[in-house]
Amino acid sequence: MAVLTVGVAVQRNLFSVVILSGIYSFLMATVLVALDAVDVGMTEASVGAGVSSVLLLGALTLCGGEEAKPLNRRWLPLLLAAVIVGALVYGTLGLPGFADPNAPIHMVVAPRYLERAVTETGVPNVVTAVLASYRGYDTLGETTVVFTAGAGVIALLRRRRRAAKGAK
Amino acid sequence: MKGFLVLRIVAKMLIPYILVFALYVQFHGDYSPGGGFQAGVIAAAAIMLYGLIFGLPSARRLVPDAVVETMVGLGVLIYAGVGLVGLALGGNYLDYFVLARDPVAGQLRGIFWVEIGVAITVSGVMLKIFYMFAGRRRRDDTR
Amino acid sequence: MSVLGHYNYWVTVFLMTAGLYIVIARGNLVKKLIGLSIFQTSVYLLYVAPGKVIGGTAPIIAPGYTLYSNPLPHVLILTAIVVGVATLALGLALAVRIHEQYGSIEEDEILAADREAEERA
Amino acid sequence: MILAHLPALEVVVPLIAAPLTLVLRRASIAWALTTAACAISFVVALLLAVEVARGGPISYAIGSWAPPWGIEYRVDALSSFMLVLVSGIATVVAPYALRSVATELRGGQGTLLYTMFCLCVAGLLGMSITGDAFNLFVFMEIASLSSYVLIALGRDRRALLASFQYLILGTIGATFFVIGVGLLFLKTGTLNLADMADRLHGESTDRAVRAALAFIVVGMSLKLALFPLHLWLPNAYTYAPSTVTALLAATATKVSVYVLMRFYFDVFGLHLLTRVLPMQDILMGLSILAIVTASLVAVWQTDLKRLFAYSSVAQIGYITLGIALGTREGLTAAIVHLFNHGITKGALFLLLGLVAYYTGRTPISSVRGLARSMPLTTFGITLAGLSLVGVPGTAGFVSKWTLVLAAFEADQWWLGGIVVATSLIAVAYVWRFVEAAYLSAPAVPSPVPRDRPLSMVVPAWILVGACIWFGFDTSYTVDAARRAATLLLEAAQ
Repeated sequence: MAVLTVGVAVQRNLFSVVILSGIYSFLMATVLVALDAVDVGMTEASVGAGVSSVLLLGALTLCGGEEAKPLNRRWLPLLLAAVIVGALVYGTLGLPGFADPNAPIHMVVAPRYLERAVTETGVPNVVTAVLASYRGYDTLGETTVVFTAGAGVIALLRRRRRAAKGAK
Repeated sequence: MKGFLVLRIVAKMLIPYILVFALYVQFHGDYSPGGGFQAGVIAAAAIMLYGLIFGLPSARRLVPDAVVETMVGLGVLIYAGVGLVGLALGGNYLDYFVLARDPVAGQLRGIFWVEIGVAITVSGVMLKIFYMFAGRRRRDDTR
Repeated sequence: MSVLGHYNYWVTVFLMTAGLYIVIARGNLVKKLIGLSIFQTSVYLLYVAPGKVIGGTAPIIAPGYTLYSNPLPHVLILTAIVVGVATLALGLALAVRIHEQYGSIEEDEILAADREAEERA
Repeated sequence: MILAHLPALEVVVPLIAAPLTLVLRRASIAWALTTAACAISFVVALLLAVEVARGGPISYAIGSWAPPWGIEYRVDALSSFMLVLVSGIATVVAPYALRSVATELRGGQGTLLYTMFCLCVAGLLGMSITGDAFNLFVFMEIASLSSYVLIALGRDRRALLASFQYLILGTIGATFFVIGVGLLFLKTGTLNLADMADRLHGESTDRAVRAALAFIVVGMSLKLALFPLHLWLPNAYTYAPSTVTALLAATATKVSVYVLMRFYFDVFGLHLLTRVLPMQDILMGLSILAIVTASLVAVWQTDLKRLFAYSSVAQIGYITLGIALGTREGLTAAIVHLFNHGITKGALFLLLGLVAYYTGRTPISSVRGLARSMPLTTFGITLAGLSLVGVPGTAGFVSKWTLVLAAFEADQWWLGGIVVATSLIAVAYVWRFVEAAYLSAPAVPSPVPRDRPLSMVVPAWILVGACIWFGFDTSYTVDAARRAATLLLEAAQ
């Protein structure tokens, strides 16, 4: 995945960049499934590798696919990136290690979901139960985000001819 | 791409299955991975495939713009509406317990409708965005 | 608290940094958006990886399994993915409009065009 | 029965109005719906404020799942204050949109502007009311995505680029926020803010918590345009449609400030902020830089909207300065200024929109001799400008006075000096408008404007009136702010 990311950074032909990022998404999906996040993996595969790639390709056919030479001010971004690495490494060292079953995230809220979701909601897929019921309001928000994007794209790309008709 | 007979036949055979798969993902989401969002994406993908192979105008005939735009709004309305029904029946907002006499059945009913709302909005938005992007290119070509 | 035990975080950190670097360093608008989505993707790992329990299985309750991975991060990340793609769609729509208006999606070319227009005005 | 559900209705009403506007299609219906939804929200917000003042914080469990398992809506003194500000401004701005949008936008986009308007208001209200860290993020995205679109709808093509830049920076900010929340989540295992605060209590040496603080502060600073992360703001405010500028300038950055305060004091606590990390000192330094630099930059601007956009960056500096003091008076000043600056900027941009309605654009040269053709509007802008400077008798004076008092009380008398000195710079940039409008002869004798749409004039003057009203009557603003500040500090101990 790291290799792909570097590829994305270096490659200047945008079509190959899109393909690379599609592969990247697939890898990410695989990793997610390996981490037991099947729902997330499935979504990432369909959204990251599918929808995003289609969108990007669609946009590229409208905008042209070659990237111009980058500017010569690479040090500032690198510096910024380094600062963030520092902060994150610093921060994550304070976190529980990988797959530690006693980590706080397994102790506080999650057990109730796992133990009682079936009896409380009747849905064995706990992800669905949490998504649609316990944190259903987040999902309403999420749907609204999708709606916002859809309406936003309509607002931005609606053709002038139709716009003129709407004014009458 | 309209000339490729094989493509057209394969697509015709494939699209119904994709749609059925979308329905499976939608309604089997309680037991296996998946749910409204994924189902919406898959269903939209089926129509997009149709549009890619048979041309945008025929996809637009199949699922007209007006329908798509209504879908975009309708899904959110269904979702938010479920919440309001919960309110009307004496619960808190988005309370599914009150939707049926048995609380668990109420939960199931609530989740069912909510997921349908998600699926409708998601597939509507995806399709709409596809139409928008694809429609733009068409206009540029004719210039 | 071994360094190896934090392997998952290192991956996250690398992806995050690379994504952010692309966003800031590149002038092409579409490339910026791709970088942005990589940057967002890295967050998925930050959330999901710690939710894994060794020997656990996907959080779908079924007879025969007792140990499940944590479902909550999954739910959050599903939402995050959706937010990510929504942002991407909007960003691309903007890029398309910018391309129509300026004939370019390179940031410096666009800025140059603006300066020119201002000088003429 | 309905009274118990006010917290949910507050956000859900504009949220439902948004898809309705899209489905119903007609711009006039959309406008009516938007205005009605905002008005209902405003009434609900007022009722909530009364309720909170009487009975203390309200907690509302969405879906009847008790927090921390479900999502909690939590209304306390501070959040109800924000709700009143956001929904109030929205209610005033929405009627204004009718004529302004009709002239500034192409027909078909008008409806969608209202859709986005509703979404933006719903998002901002959701951010203010929620008690759940991740839910906050979701609503932040609703608010930001819709504001990107709103800005991009501006007439000038530069609006597109401004919106794109905002999209990039805004998304980086939001992602930083999510990283911070993620770190806290991994540390505490909960997403409920109150629960999180309990579990973190006394935890100030932990690395993850410190990193989370850094990420959340940087992320929110991007959103609230704290100097030097303000780069997206001037362009965005300049090229957005007038209505949008007024709405965003008066509310969006303010809600981000609110979120910052919420995390700062409720979740992290003062101990971490002052003794372990020098956060307060950094914030103070940046605030002073913001005030001085942005005010100076504002003086040299040639476009009025951009001038006042830079002044916004400076004014945000005053707010964060109050936060950086970390005392009860300092916080009170910050919250009061949040409110007062919101109404002042709202009034200014609405009036500028009125100018743009007649002249088309807003470079300073276009308002030369404006006092003759539009005496009332000019007078209004001048009044709002005075409030920006902080002249006694205006809302701006109240907040600056509180801030200076807070500085003295904290034995930082030099800060008071800075506040007074920088107000003089504000005089300079407001003077540029006054000079052009009153003292210059119009370049071309401008015709007397055709009509004066009441739907635009009245909202603008309501806000100008509010600037004056809250300059004299401080019982609502200062008292409510002091209550909120006290609560925050209690939580932070």
